[in-house]
Amino acid sequence: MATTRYKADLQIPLEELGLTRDEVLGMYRDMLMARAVSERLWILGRLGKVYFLVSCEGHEAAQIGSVYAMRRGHDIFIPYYRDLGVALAAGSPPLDIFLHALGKRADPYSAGRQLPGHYSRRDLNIVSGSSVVGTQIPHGVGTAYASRYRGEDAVTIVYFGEGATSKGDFHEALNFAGIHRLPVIFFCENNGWAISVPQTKQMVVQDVASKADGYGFPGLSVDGTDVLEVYRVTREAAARARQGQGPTLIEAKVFRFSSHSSNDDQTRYRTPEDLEGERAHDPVIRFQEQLLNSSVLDEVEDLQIREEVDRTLDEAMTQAEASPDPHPEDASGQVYSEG
Amino acid sequence: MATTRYKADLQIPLEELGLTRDEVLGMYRDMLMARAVSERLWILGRLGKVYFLVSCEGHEAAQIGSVYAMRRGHDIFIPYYRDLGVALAAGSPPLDIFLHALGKRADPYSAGRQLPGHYSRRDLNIVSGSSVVGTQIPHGVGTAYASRYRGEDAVTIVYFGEGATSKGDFHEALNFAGIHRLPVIFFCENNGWAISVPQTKQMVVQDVASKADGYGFPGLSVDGTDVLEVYRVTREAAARARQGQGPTLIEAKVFRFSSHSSNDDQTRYRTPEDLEGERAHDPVIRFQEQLLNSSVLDEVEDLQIREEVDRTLDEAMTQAEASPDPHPEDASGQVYSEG
Amino acid sequence: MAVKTVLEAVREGMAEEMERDDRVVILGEDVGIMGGAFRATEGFLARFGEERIIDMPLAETGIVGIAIGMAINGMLPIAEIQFADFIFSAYDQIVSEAAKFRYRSAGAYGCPIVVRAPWGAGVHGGLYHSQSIEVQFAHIPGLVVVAPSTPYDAKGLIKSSIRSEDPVIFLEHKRTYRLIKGEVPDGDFTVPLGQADVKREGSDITVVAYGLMVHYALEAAEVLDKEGVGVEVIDLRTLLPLDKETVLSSVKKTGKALIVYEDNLTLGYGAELSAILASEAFEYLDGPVMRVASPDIPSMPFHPSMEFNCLPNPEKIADALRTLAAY
Amino acid sequence: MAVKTVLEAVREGMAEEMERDDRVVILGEDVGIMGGAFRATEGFLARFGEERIIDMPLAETGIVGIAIGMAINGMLPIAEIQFADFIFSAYDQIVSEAAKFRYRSAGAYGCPIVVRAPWGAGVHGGLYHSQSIEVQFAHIPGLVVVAPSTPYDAKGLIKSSIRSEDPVIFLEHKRTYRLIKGEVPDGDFTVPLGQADVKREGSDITVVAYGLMVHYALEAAEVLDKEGVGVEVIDLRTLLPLDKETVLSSVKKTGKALIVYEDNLTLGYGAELSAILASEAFEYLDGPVMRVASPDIPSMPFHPSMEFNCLPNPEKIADALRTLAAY
Ligand SMILES: Cc1ncc(C[n+]2csc(CCOP(=O)(O)OP(=O)(O)O)c2C)c(N)n1
Ligand SMILES: Cc1ncc(C[n+]2csc(CCOP(=O)(O)OP(=O)(O)O)c2C)c(N)n1
Ligand SMILES: [Mg+2]
Ligand SMILES: [Mg+2]
Repeated sequence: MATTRYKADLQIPLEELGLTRDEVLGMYRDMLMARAVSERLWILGRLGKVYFLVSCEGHEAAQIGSVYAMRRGHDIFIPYYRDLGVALAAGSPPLDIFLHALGKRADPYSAGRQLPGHYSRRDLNIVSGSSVVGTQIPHGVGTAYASRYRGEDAVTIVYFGEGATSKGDFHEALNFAGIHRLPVIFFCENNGWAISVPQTKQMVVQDVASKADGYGFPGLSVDGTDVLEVYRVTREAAARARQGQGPTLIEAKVFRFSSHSSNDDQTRYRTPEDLEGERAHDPVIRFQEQLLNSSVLDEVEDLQIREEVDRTLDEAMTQAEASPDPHPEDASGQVYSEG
Repeated sequence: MATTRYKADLQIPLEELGLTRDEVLGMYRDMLMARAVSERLWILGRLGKVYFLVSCEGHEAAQIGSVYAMRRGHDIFIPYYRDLGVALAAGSPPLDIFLHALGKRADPYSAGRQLPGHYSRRDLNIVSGSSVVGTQIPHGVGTAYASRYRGEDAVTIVYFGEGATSKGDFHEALNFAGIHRLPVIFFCENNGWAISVPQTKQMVVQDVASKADGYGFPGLSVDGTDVLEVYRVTREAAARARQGQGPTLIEAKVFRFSSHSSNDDQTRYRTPEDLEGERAHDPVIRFQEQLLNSSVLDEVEDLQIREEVDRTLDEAMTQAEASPDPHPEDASGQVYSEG
Repeated sequence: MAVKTVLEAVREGMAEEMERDDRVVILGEDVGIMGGAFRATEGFLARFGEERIIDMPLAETGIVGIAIGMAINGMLPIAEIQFADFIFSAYDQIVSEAAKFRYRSAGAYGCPIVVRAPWGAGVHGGLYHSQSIEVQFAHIPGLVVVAPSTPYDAKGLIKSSIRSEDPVIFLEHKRTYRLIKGEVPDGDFTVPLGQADVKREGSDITVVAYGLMVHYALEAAEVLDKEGVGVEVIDLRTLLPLDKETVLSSVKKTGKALIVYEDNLTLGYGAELSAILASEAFEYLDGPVMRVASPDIPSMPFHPSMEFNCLPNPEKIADALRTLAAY
Repeated sequence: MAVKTVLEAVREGMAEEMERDDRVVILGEDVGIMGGAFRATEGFLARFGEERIIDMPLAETGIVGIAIGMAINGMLPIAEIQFADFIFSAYDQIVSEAAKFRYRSAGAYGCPIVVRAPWGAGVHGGLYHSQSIEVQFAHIPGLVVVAPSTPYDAKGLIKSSIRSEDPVIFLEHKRTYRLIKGEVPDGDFTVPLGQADVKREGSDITVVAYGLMVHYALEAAEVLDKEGVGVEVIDLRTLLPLDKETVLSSVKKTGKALIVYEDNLTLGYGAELSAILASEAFEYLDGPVMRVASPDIPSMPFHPSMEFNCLPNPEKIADALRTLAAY
């Protein structure tokens, strides 16, 4: 914390951003929380208690900044497997995530049926997803259609990685959304990798944002490690959507700090320099420095927040671990609406 | 023929185009032939002899100009159902088309198995297609990969309508072709309609050509009623491809003179003015005038060519109609390589 | 009551549901001004407006995927696939998404879409306008698969399908669209999902069929009747969930079963029926469980001489019935 | 001869074919530097180069569609689908295109692709990393569907598949990858497509299985052996075309049949086997044709307690065998 890397951010223009200090600190706490939940999942993974995990480390600013730009409880969130931070910020507490990661009976997302990383809470407008990359993108177009059809001003935000932009689902969804100017935000978390496949083998263009051109609506690239910038851009897109001005494709350039998942080892395909280099772009540290440097936060408060996060997670983990496993016969049921 | 509408075309710069007079007259003959075959198919349709047809009327310049720009017998043609003119120009004589339209045993495309409009001759590098819109586009990427892999300089040209550009197959194919800079031409015959769905409900962009931007290679719009312009643009794309400079998306703006197919009635969804207006863009008349005005052709020769076309078709039709139907048991066989 | 075609019945059923519930919308290629390739939505655009009758870009993954999104946000979309043969590019959305939403969210999210698809052969449609696609869906728990054969059932079942909270694949046999006519009540009535219908009673042999084949089976049953053999014809109507009881109790009565379907034989729908009978009615069987189906070729060839050679017909069914009767 | 795993056998078979014939290339997600999600192509990039080991964008329609294009232009591509569960977005290309090329062109164009897909449950993969996908392909004439259970068969069959002029869906059970070891000759040998293998002889009951279930069936057979019941275990190896003769002659000998598969019961692969037996071996059957399969739920739930409750296992198989033996 000795050097201040982000001088340009010295002042946080709360008013201009339309954010209160509490909200900004909420973002910070959620980023810390997302990071800490991820870290604890790795530990549970190594202990053999969690079979599988996909971490959000490096993506926190993109995930949490974008959620804060939406009207939580009103707008619709369609996350993908990496969106632990989206789930948290949209209102799903860490306990949910632990219950889910442990496959517990009380897992509110899927009752232990889905592989960890599949966030879903109907009461929070977080939509259930599959593990199939890209299939959720047309869903977001449909939910947006339905909101507008009923005359509601809810906006849908649907998340995916840059790998998902190669799929036909992406193309078909964006095409329709553009034609009908639907209230939907396509939010791409571009970390440059689809497991081991680098962006250069995934697409020719430099910016995923430029793909919006073919669909007739704006595409914006944003530094996905800058939570306030992500917030600003997403809020504008949401406002446009709410005013009937149609979709936006937002590309948040982020870094994938960990391997793709707990089954992967990225040192097999990434150079040590590459891996080392990206640590300089830690969105959590960046925001911390920004908050401290701009005096929105002081070091004592910072510590308090961190301790609170830790306490919350200690409790949540204990509670989750003590929670009962599914019964074998829980495998049946909920195949159809009746029975 | 009294008024000359295309004054700008008064001279045909044969040398600049790299075309001989014979080739230009070949194009003209093939355009007349394509039109005349279509017209006869409609007659056979009304007589109940042909169950189904998709006509190429209005698309002739795009189809035939593009084929002449390729090295026939060497390059690879992947047509779609509207490409009667592509099949003809690529070397499949009218007899083939009649045999196919009548579902005869001797149908060289499919032995009476496919619905009319499915051109395929392996000896001419015309690749068999399905009726599923868009699926052929990735095939063209694969054939191009194979040609380059073997160090051959064959170029693939794959055809489709503007409706097909909405499909995931289009997106996935162009994306890969761009990444690998493959020797393939994506040739879109944009007639503004996908059955009854107008372009405005199919996409936001004005030009299909602009969709190439997202894939990192050139997209060109060309007046698809101008056979020589189509020829020129396609030849340049083929040259680029052969030199390792990668794919091109060509959009030929054309008109669909007839209903989508023999099962359709476009007066249900198009205005009389619209239908009337497009007749002014007849590519066959346009080329005829151009040839006459530039004195590449005189009226006597023109008549000779037309008579020759008629004679050829009279013969082909008679021969095709006399050709035996498939046997019931021809339905089996050729499911697997053995048997 | 008026006599209507299957097509009219489907159209009427949809129109009534759209009047009744504005959550119902229709999306598909050419469903608007053109009224659909088969005219199932004729007049709907003028009646219900562009917001509810949506002409879609040519993209089946999108059509179904967007319908799914609508459904999970409170609407009751009907996605029309222009020909069943083109449903396969939407297969992932149907199987990975629609079918699994409820189960994977432990009941939180349902996915009440209806996917309508005109299927079947006998119209010289060639390889890609003739296919039977039912097993690819009837194998998938979470889906409901419906295949009516009569105008009455078509109207009653499309209404039940639209009202259902589960994803329904609604298969309309295109050869029956205008060919099959029958009495259909005006106004509201439903036929429950998941119930087979005994279309003809008989004591010697049970024939199980659906779609066009029901009519061929009934024709064959008439012929056999004259030969002194009593044939019971069961119209499954819903293929998933299967009404096993109706089939089992009929076969337990007759002791003999013939299953007729126009899909290719191997792993066609009749395979499951045979399997159920071979395991659950084994002691009642007085003869082999027979199947009449199309041969194992990739799809129907275009030329009628070949097509009709492949399709089951009343003669082939009657022959199989004679074999069973003589057993 | 050395002892190898199923995974090593597949890898070795592919490597040998790539050495033998430079028309063979591999395309898929992460097949390059990473060597594939399961390491089936480990070391291949260095050995065969970027032109032959192609890391694909995340797009299964494209992967299979482009492989088809390569195949019709003289290559022998192997398309790797990272998990079988993700094959459905390529379903249209496989079923509408690969399977129908030869038939629709009356033999002019073949489509010699191999689509490899790791399938099956038992690895806590949850809904989308556990599925059985065989029937969706085994129903389609024009395709060859292969599902080996042992390292020997895996190597011999992958080689035959690559050399085949027909499109092959090659299903590798991911639970067997490292679990199942066995003797595999170094160097060239093939196992013919379309031939089942009697993995164990017995005279009282026939069990038909494939993939992981073969091993469970063999375990159950050992148990029954101790109880005095002779169980014959047939490993189908190829699901389409089916080796009907081997199955029929075994069941004609034993008079009793149990079919085991881990897919959900309804319209699973065993349905067709039951149907064939119920029609073609009816007179030889001394008991009902039984099936042990997973329940009709959309896919395997994640938590092991639920997953293991759903999957067939040696105990469930032994129980069914006892029922049949007592019949
Ligand atoms: C259709 C499909 N194909 C393949 C996979 C296997 N897979 C899971 S994640 C992934 C990479 C996704 O990359 P990206 O979209 O960039 O998201 P990221 O993981 O980088 O956040 C792949 C190939 C899948 N889940 N679904
Ligand atoms: C995947 C698929 N969906 C729907 C259809 C039905 N269909 C046949 S042609 C057509 C319109 C195609 O329009 P376009 O691509 O513009 O080509 P055009 O006929 O105008 O030349 C449609 C919807 C089909 N054949 N395939
Ligand atoms: Mg990524
Ligand atoms: Mg068009």
